[in-house]
Amino acid sequence: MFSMSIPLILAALGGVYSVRSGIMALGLESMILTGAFTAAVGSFYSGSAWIGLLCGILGGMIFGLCHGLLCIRYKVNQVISGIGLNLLATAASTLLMQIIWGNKGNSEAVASVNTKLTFLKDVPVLGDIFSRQSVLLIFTILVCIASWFILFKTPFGLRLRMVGENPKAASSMGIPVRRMKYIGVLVCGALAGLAGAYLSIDSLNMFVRDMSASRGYIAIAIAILSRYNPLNVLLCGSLFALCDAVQIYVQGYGIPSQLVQMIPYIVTLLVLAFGVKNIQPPAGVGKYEDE
Amino acid sequence: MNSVEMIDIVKQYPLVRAVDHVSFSLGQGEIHSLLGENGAGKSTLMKILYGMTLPDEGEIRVNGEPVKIKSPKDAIRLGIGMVHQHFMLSPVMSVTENIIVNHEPRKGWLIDEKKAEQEIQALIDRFHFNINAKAKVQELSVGEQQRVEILKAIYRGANILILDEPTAVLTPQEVEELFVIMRNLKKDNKSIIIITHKLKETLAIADRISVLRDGKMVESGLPLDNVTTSDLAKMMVGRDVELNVRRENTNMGEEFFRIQDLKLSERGVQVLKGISLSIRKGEILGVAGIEGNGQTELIEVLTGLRKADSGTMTMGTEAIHGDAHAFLKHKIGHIPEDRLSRGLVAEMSIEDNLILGYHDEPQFLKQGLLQKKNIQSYAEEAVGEYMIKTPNAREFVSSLSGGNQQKVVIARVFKQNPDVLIVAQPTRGVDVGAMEYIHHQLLRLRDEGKAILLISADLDEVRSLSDRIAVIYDGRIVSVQQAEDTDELSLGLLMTGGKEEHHEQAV
Amino acid sequence: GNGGKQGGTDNNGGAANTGDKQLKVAIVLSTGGLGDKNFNDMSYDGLTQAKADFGIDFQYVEPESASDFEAGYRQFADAGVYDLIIGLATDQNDALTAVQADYPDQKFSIIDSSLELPNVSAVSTKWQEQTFLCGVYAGLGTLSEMPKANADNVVGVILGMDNPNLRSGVVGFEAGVKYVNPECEVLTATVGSFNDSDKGKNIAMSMYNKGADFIQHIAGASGLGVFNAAKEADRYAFGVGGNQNAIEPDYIPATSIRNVNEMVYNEVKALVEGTWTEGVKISGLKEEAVGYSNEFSNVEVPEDIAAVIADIKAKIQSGELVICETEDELDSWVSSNQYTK
Amino acid sequence: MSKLSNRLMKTSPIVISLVSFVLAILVSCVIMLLCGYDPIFAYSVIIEGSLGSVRSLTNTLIQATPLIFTGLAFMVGKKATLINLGVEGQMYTGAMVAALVGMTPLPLPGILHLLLALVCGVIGGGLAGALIGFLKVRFGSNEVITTTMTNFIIINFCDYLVNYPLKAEGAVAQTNKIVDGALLGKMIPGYQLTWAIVIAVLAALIVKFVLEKTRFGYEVRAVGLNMKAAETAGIKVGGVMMKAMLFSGALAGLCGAVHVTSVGKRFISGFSPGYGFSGISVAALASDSPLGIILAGIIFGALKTGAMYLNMMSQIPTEFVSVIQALVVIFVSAPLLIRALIGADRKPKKGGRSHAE
Ligand SMILES: Nc1ncnc2c1ncn2[C@@H]1O[C@H](COP(=O)(O)OP(=O)(O)OP(=O)(O)O)[C@@H](O)[C@H]1O
Ligand SMILES: Nc1ncnc2c1ncn2[C@@H]1O[C@H](COP(=O)(O)OP(=O)(O)OP(=O)(O)O)[C@@H](O)[C@H]1O
Ligand SMILES: [Mg+2]
Ligand SMILES: [Mg+2]
Repeated sequence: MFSMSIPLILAALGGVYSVRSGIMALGLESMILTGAFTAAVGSFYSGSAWIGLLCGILGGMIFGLCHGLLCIRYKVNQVISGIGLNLLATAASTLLMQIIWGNKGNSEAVASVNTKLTFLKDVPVLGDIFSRQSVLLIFTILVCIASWFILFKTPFGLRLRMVGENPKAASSMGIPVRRMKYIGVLVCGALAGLAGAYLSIDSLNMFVRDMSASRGYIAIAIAILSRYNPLNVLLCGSLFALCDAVQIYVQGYGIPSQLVQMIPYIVTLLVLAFGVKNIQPPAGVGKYEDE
Repeated sequence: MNSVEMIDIVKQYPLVRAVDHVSFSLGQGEIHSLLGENGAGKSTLMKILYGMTLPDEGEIRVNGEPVKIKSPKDAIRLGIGMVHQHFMLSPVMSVTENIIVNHEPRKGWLIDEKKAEQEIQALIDRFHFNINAKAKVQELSVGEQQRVEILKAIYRGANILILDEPTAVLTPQEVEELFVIMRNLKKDNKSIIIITHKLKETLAIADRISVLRDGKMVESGLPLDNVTTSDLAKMMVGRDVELNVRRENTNMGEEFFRIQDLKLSERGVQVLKGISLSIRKGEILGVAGIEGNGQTELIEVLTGLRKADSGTMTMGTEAIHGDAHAFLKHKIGHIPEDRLSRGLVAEMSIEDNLILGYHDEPQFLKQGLLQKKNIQSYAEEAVGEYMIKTPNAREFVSSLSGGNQQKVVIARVFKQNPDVLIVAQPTRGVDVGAMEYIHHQLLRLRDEGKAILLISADLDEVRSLSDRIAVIYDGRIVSVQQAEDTDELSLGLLMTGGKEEHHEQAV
Repeated sequence: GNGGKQGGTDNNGGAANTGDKQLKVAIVLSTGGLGDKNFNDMSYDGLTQAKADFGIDFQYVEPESASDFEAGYRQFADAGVYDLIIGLATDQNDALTAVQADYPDQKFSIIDSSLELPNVSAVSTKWQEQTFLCGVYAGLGTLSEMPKANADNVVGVILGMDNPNLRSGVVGFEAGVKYVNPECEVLTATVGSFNDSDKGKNIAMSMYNKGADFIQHIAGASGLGVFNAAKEADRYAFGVGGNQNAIEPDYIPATSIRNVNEMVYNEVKALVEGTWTEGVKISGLKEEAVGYSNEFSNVEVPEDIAAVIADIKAKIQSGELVICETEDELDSWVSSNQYTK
Repeated sequence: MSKLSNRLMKTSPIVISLVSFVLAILVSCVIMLLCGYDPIFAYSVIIEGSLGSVRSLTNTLIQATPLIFTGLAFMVGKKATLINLGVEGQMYTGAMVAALVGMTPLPLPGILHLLLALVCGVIGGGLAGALIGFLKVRFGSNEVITTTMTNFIIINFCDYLVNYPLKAEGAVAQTNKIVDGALLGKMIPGYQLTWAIVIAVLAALIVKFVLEKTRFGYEVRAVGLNMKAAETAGIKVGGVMMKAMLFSGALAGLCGAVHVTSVGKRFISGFSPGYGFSGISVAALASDSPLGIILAGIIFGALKTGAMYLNMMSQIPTEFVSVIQALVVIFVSAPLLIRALIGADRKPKKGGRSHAE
């Protein structure tokens, strides 16, 4: 369950940075997939999973940058840009996989990070659960907490939020709006790329076509559901993963799997309808400073 | 030495040359008033100085040095601060956050929140602004938001301050307070540019004036000796303007629009505490008051945008209820207080905006289909009739200047010949020429026997147009008097809750 | 394996060679396309082999979804140059039926279907026979002394998507398990995707945590996550389709093989030799078209288990044992069929 | 100078679309060359395969049909500020409902049976869309989440239906066949093309008419561009949004219904390769113009058909065509990028009014 939440939380957190800076994050899927792919490529050529991880982050950032360039510099509709990049990432990763590994389905096995929190083994109760988790779990939790401080307690965070809320106002206060937005999408790309890298070279040891499997869209939902608050992301991401775990658990009791698989989505929908209502994105999403 | 010199500035927008070879200079320690009709290019010129818009040609010097101002950041570094005509605030953030952003007091890596709040509160207290530094901006009235805007510039310690229509939403007392601040700043050798359409204010505060007309500078740096408001108006518009439109009312009819004991609560706080008013046919009832005393809510209730908790509204003998659409169908016209957020769809054409809300009138709509031809000719007519300055009626409203945008709203409502008019801030940010026009139109409608409720923060406007004046304070009507019986001072006092409520008289 | 696809259709060269009577074959692949290391890749390999052996020329199309099957068939049939058009799987039955009506003289072969049409050769396979022997292996292995087995009497099956075809694979596996070990608990779960390896891994991990020590995946690329989980949990997982044992030879004791490549190859061979006929042909364990393979695996099969597997295989091939096909029949089948030497 | 730039700004949408299309193709040529394939050969194959014969032309139109519908569906939602990512799910609903009605033997003449199936599909899709609108209006639920979630729910549920209660005999997860009379007729005997494409074109015309000429269209625009002003003008914002979602969902439902009564002949599990999402690209290429959507749908349909032919004729992976599609979408939506690339960007940019939509 914890491991299932890692990529979702990381990507959703990326989404938070992006949306807080005023850029919708529908391209998350592409950043995750590219991150997964470049991580596998990096790991394949270098033989080092850590370099792979770095490549994954960079890969995500490249797509983040593309999204940024399109939305910020060329004022592309953010939904379209995101969807276009998702298309591109799927096609390009498959294509490159064919070129590099001569196979469109999955890559060769590459070095995998696969380091667990084994040092927690001796902690009573929790140790049993956590020692089997990836180190990225700790990282994910820390990043969420740190992000909360960054967004709500530091000058940088205040500026980023102001850019997302009202780019004209931010610009009139001398904030370099575009630069802040680029930072927003780059951080988003980095986190989503890391989420992808987790999928390909931590959880697994290869890239599989389309291995992001719609996580980008679910991450967006989690980001929204969290009201773009990193601590809530931690909560909602875990909640979603928990539902998924329950879903897996409930399977095999005679209920058709298709019905059981609806559980996490129905829960999300119910939470949305009756739990957290009227979630407003930052007012400046999709707006520019110079209009 | 001049603190600012702008030389031969040109700014071309796709369809208009907003600034046409303009030169402008601002002296050290002076208050310089920039005048001009709506759309003359005042805001554009100032945005160029503040780096929000890049000029196509021209040179800027600050303190004698040629400078390139490519962004507000450059401007801020040069000590230039600007208070914008359209607010530049984030409603969901606190007053403090809005003010300190990009200038935050720090404690290590983090913002020193305590210090920030203290500093801002001190600033607020110093200028008697009476706002809570911790409040979210969306909880503030428009007037209060204006004050936040001013604080933003002052907090940054600007030496050169640009104020683009800062007084449009302030009460006379508040304006006076602002002027005190400005004079103090001037004493500190700061230089100030102020844009205002209120000529009296110009005379009261400015040392020199410059006048823009159609993007060209027609008067540059004229000292204000022996100049009257009519002179100023003439310079701006290029003809004589009748500034005091007050005309005697000869045609007052029976009581027509009546509201009784309206109450409304918002998040547990009562914002309307039993409001009763009545308006006769052919009467303008002015409602004076400082923003935030229930005007906005009163307007919303009177136009069907919101349901009152209790109370009744009647037109003649007929009770009115329902939503905004029902109210419009009852021929209750509405001129919203904020044209950009409530009045207009900026990204639609002037044509489309002119029928907004009336688009289901048989004239424009038959069997669910829009009658393009009728709409077009109707729009052409309105553009001509209301002198809306635009190349054609298919342009987006967003390309119009503030004043012309307001004219679109006015034209839309007035042309539909409503029986009752709820008019809020009809001339906010509108130049004297247009103001004269709008005032004439209001009086014309009154003389035609309409019942008009005029809600305005501009006391002069309220006093010159209204037959009777009600004062709203803290969700109550604290006084209703014949306009002739009022004077500015006592109204001002009533508006700030200063006087006992001995004038109260339910009508 | 595959990977040697570059030698496949050599378009530019191929055009030059068509002077003599080179046979031309076309194939409409299944959704998911090449790179699935399974159905599609194996068919491709079969054709590549046929090309090498008989000098035929072949072309393929990868439909994106079921909606594209018919267009694929028509494109080939319309060209009129193909001696045989091959299709894959029952979900192409509709499309083939529609197209066949318009091209009555065109020869078609469809693999893994029992479609009866004129001029159509259908090669039908039995899912339940494909996974049965791995089921037997798991049923015996879970209580055995094999190094990665545990004392719990639990095994599992993981599906990519829940559909009738794959379910009969589950039935085969479960029947195999219970045939030799009626008390054994068989966990089943569905990933919901053929590409979600992370979820596949998580599901497998949760099964291993519940005590399973052998898991059969029928989950496409999601199955790669299952292998990874086996390695991490130090348990076993069976491959499916093409021989997957080499992926994790220490953790994959065997694969539930289906020799799609041979079926395709045999159709072409029949065409070349002039023995191609219409009608339904059954391809099961008896024909060695599906079944069990531990080639390339490093896991040593305990001798007693190997013997039982061989014995059961013989029983099926002789027709003595007939495996049930659907979930509904499973319980009664198990109660009436128990393995005895 | 300024006049020139004005003209460029004004004439741009079509020119820009064309230029960006060409550019996307050029860029993918470069990529192909880098990967060692022959782009000229590839494009000639794609063109031949999509437009070169009656067969390929009809295939192109078949592929274009669902894209036109979903493009329209997405665009209608967008006009009312709603990002309807749920087109896919709404299409599934329409397809399932239509298949159910279509496969049930009814004492009706075929054409009426067909009509009934289509109408039920439209209603099904419309209701699925209206549900999103309802959640938005009633609970303020962000439609990006609700559509994403309902997609998963609907698709899973349909999958359940075809795997269990509605499963046809045999080993495939699909419903029974729609009765012959209730299938859309073929336009040309021997070809797969049915009257579906005509329905799609009609739908585009209707959408155009509704958006431009009717009260509903006007209100959608007002709500889409300034909700508060629309509210002030007495327009029932919630109602308009609901109606827009109903309309959008209905178009998606029609897409599904038309698909099962033409190409599909029944509801088959996984029949859609993501038509709903392709609609977003189609709407983008068409810059949200209904007639443009017809053209954009055909262009994407041609690319897809061409891709299949390319697949047949060569070693070049079909993913190239997906790359081209993605590049088209990106370039088309980035007129400023195109201007920068073709150097029409000398002067204006800052403050210039963004191109009319
Ligand atoms: N972003 C823009 N795009 C196109 N035209 C613009 C833009 N901003 C302003 N204009 C035009 O430039 C001219 C000058 O506008 P500006 O806002 O400077 O007028 P102003 O003098 O401030 O008027 P007001 O008193 O109404 O505020 C107007 O005709 C306006 O329509
Ligand atoms: N659409 C698909 N995409 C990817 N993998 C698939 C798909 N369908 C089946 N598989 C996988 O292919 C592997 C081999 O099964 P096979 O290809 O024989 O099943 P199938 O495609 O369902 O064929 P059939 O329907 O005729 O039984 C399995 O692991 C299965 O999970
Ligand atoms: Mg202005
Ligand atoms: Mg065991």
